[in-house]
Amino acid sequence: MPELVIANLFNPPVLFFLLGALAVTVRSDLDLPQPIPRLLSLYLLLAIGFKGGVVLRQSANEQALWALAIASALSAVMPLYMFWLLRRKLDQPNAAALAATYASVSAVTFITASAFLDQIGHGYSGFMVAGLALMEWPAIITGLFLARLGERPSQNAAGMSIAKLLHESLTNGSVLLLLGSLAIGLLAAPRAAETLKPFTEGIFYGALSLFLLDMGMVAARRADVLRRLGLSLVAFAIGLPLVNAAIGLIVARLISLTSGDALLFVVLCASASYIAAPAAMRHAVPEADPAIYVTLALGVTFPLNVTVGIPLYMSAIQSLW
Amino acid sequence: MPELVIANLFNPPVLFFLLGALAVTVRSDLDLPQPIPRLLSLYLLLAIGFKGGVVLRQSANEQALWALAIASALSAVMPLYMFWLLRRKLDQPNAAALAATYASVSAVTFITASAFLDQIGHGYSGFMVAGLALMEWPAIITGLFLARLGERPSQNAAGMSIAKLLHESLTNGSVLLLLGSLAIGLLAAPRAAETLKPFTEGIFYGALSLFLLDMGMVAARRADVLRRLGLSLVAFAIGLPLVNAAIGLIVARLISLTSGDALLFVVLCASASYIAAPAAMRHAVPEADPAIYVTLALGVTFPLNVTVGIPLYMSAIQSLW
Amino acid sequence: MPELVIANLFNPPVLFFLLGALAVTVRSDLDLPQPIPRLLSLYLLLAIGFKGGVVLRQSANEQALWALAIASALSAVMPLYMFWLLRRKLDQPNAAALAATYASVSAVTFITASAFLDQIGHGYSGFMVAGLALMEWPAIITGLFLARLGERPSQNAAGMSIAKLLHESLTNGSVLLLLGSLAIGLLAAPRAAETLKPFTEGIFYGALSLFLLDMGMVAARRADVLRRLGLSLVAFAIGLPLVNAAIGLIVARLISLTSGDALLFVVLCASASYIAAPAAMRHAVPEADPAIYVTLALGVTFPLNVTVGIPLYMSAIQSLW
Amino acid sequence: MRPIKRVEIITDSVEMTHVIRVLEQQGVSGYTLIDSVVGRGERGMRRGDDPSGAFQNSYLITTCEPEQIEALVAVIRPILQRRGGICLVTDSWWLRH
Amino acid sequence: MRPIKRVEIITDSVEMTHVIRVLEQQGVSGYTLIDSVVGRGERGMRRGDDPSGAFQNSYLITTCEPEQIEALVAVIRPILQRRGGICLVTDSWWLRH
Amino acid sequence: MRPIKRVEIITDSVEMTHVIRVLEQQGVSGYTLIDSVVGRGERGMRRGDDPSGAFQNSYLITTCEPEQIEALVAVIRPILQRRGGICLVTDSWWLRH
Ligand SMILES: Nc1ncnc2c1ncn2[C@@H]1O[C@H](COP(=O)(O)O)[C@@H](O)[C@H]1O
Ligand SMILES: Nc1ncnc2c1ncn2[C@@H]1O[C@H](COP(=O)(O)O)[C@@H](O)[C@H]1O
Ligand SMILES: Nc1ncnc2c1ncn2[C@@H]1O[C@H](COP(=O)(O)O)[C@@H](O)[C@H]1O
Ligand code: NA
Ligand code: NA
Ligand code: NA
Repeated sequence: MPELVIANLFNPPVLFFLLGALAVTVRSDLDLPQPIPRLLSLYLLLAIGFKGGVVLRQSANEQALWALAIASALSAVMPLYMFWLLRRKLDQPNAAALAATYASVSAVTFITASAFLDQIGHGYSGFMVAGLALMEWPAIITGLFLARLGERPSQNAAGMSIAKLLHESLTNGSVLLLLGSLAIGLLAAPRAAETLKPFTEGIFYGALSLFLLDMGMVAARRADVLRRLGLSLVAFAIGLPLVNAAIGLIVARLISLTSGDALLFVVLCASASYIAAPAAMRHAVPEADPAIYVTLALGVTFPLNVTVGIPLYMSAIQSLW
Repeated sequence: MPELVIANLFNPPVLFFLLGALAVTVRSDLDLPQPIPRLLSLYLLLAIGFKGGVVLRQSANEQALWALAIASALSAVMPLYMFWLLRRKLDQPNAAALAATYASVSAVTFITASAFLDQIGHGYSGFMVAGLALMEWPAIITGLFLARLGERPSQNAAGMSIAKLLHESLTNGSVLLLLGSLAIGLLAAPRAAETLKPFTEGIFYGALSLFLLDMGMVAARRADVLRRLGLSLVAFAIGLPLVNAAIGLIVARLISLTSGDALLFVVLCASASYIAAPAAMRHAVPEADPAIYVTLALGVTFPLNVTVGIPLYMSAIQSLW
Repeated sequence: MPELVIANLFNPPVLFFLLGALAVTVRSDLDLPQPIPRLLSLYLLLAIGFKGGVVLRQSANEQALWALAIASALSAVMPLYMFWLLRRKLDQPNAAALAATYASVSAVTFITASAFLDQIGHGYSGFMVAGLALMEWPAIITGLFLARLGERPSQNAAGMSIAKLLHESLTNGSVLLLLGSLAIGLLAAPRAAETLKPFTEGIFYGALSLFLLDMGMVAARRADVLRRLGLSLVAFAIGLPLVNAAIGLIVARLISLTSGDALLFVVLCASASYIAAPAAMRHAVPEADPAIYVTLALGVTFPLNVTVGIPLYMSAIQSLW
Repeated sequence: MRPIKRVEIITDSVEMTHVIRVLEQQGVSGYTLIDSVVGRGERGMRRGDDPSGAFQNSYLITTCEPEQIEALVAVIRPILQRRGGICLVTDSWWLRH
Repeated sequence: MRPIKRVEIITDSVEMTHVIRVLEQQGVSGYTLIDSVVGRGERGMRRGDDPSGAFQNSYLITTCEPEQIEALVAVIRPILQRRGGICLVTDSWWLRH
Repeated sequence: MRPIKRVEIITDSVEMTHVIRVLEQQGVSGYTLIDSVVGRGERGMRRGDDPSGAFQNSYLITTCEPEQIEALVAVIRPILQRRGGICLVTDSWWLRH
């Protein structure tokens, strides 16, 4: 485990994340103004989707489809237990939004985990990218049901119908780009896939490093909001990913994923969405406060996962597989 | 022909174009805010110009110079027949601006065609990039003459002198960057050209894919303006490129271009400018409405060419050469 | 010497610099809107820092540490003689700010010089990147002392304490990113360094070319301010780099740098800062006019160094080493 | 030139699409939008730096006839109440072209 | 503080260089420009998303002395007539420094 | 709606952090910032194109109570005197939510 933590921490993308956090801490004027971060995140989604599609074409099999179906179902039920827990501290809309956020997934955490596997020379298959896409929205739908639980239909004037929400979450820019790139990777001729490699793979780690530099700054800037939110919510933001990772670990073992795929799956379970789910929640559950669900996902859970979470989950897998 | 269409459609850049159009159609919030598209288009012009210059240095010959002179002349006379046709539907300034737009050329269509040739493993020479630069402005000059035809000199207070227009179209950012990069590619030492390759060639298809993703969105967003313009103008925007492609085909055969160069030349004839010519027309013919000439070029002709035009022209060439 | 000038001028990044200057001169509308230049400059700092760190890890030795200490000291004392000279023409704050600017260093000039060495196939070691970071701020501190010389403490209400200034210059975005990337390069596992190569080295010359295209435009746009500043200041902006280069040459010889490292060191001495030093001076010496110190550094000294300075210094080194 | 009410609204980017829909229903003749501005208000600093856009503001300028303003204000107020942001109304003159 | 006319103009980016030339001829003391804003008006949606910049607006703020405003309006009007866009004039106070 | 002073300040980006600090000390309820605008004034053209940001302007909008304005102006004036830029104050109405 310690050597995995070190291997991860000496991974340049993670170091750049820490550099970004440092920059904010020492009040540097370092800044990546918009739309640079947007460009990098679109690039990362395109690249990971395309790569996943290319690999999926070669390696799709029945077991993978089963795994994806189970991942999807897991994302749909996970909000339930978290909602029940969170209701002790939060009102209904906020508990529902937070549960949805944590049951949904973070693409960049996934990408960092696959970079980690690359660094330690550990294989994994492409189909988990599809999992990334498929675990995004069931949690969102469940979250919306929870937010409306017990509500009279007439009240939700500000809210949205399920059909609208499904549309919203499937047409969310990141989801669409990821799914679209996956499909394009699946369809592309091998020769074409080869010519895209310098773009989708060559500069990938560099772009990830630059993006994580920015994410380090963004996460660190949320620190003062964190103080306002209080310790018990921060404890949730540390505890929930660990519990979710444990759930993911058990499921991965039951469906006999390889250890590389298991890590990616566990990371999906442990990660919290800070793009698609918050975007959907803001539309669909306007009563919930993004200062809570975005700040915890971005300011606590994301840093936790990319720095110590990934190697922790990997060492758990190594001792169980 | 069908297999060429499929080869082109399964070309990732074209698929990303369709993905962009899909994103607008399903009302996704996917967006590449400025200046990301600007960065990509500057990059593409720099890369195609530089590559063209490097190849030109190795392969310039008399036949190529002749071909370029003829291409240039063709661009100067093509507006005439289109103006005559378009006057049936449009007033003088709009007919002139549209004729100039369609006789001028689209760099990105050209780039997509060269990517298509790369994909099907078909060779072509570098000098057609010079054609891209040389076919841009003669059409613009002719267009201006047509716009002023029969006008008393005193009227054109709002207009521009030919010298000013020539200056305008040669110093247009895209034209200057393309010509400048071509010159730099010509001058650069072979060793230097080699060190630029990962930039100008390695990531080229990826950047093209990302740019076409945006172009797909831009083109699809013009759909409602298209409806307003009416069917006969849309018919023009479909018919003119086909006629121009046929003209290009005949000329290419007469001057015995190789089949790869012939495709690029035909694509130049068939494509409509949506950067340099519109920019010049807006300054020089302010009475013409960009909602007409930009929308038809961008919303109809460009999608037509990149999806079915390129393989169609190629199959025609394959059956004639 | 002439063949070195030509080798440098036919170096694509330098040609793109000239193309940018040309674009402004012919009043082209070519433009790289923000934050494109910002993205490129952040990228260049990250890449040069990381590469330097990786090389430093392999090649750090005692002599290098000595050289860095001397470089740092030199940057601290150089403002003194320049201040004494500049006081003949300028008031105290402006003379101090200008002296600090010219004793500090320009990262992009350094990068262009290392690209030049790559082009002519001349080796150099990584530790000079550390010099780039270490020569940045001593000059700034000295400059501030000079600006305050003879001032009663009560007057500097608008100014800053030394501690604040040191903080300011070490947390300047560019300095932090450069130092941080250097540290990450030092720490990164060799395997990780390898996976970043296509990003930090592959596309490096291309990104430098695009950035210098913009810098050419920025420098040329300052031409009208230059006219206002008058000839004697322009003479300073030409003369000081040459004197500083000569000083650097002597020092480099005394401490027996290799010829490649000597060029980089001389270029650091000859170059004037147009990012970190101006940024610090604006905060710390608000009475000084950035139209003077930025314009001379950016509009005269930078173009001079990248076009003829680098090959000039190299030929001097070749005849002395 | 004729008198007109200049209305400017700064609020959540996500809410702005809603604002625009409401303005169009009220029949405003046009509007201008700056997509992303930084701001501070009751909800603290909003930089637009997070990837979901949850902390991004947009800035909108529109105009309306003096007699229209009451109706406009009535539909804008509930949106700002729910989501925060500000709306300023200023007397101006419009250069009719 | 002294009274001043605050003038804001939103029109085609391509036309803005023309507007600025005309303002400088009128001797305005300065101006501020936002290069690219999104807008909707008589000519429909203008997002600035097309590569030629044909559908891009710019937003300019300037000031002029109250007695200057008539002359300014007279030169701005024909430009807006030809190309569209709006011009608003507001009474303000200028903090003289 | 209640009357309010709309204050807009355009000055050096580097000075803007100073301006904001001063505004917060005066207790303004909020502000909105556009980070980078192009401008021309006494110090010539400022495009924000140089890498140090020395020629970059920012544009800030804030509001204050009518009775607060004198105090605000008193603290803003010395900053603009030192560094240039403009400050306009306009009478507006605030849609209280
Ligand atoms: N007094 C004010 N002046 C200018 N902008 C304001 C003011 N108050 C709020 N804003 C803007 O409105 C946004 C949302 O405000 P709030 O909901 O109060 O946090 C802020 O981020 C600012 O951009
Ligand atoms: N009433 C309005 N309020 C604010 N901006 C407007 C208004 N009308 C037009 N505009 C702006 O002016 C641009 C050009 O207007 P038009 O020529 O009417 O299409 C639009 O795209 C908007 O940005
Ligand atoms: N009359 C004006 N109207 C609008 N903006 C102005 C005006 N004067 C100055 N500015 C802005 O303030 C900045 C600094 O002004 P100055 O210090 O006079 O150069 C300029 O670059 C403009 O952006
Ligand atoms: Na999760
Ligand atoms: Na054509
Ligand atoms: Na120096």
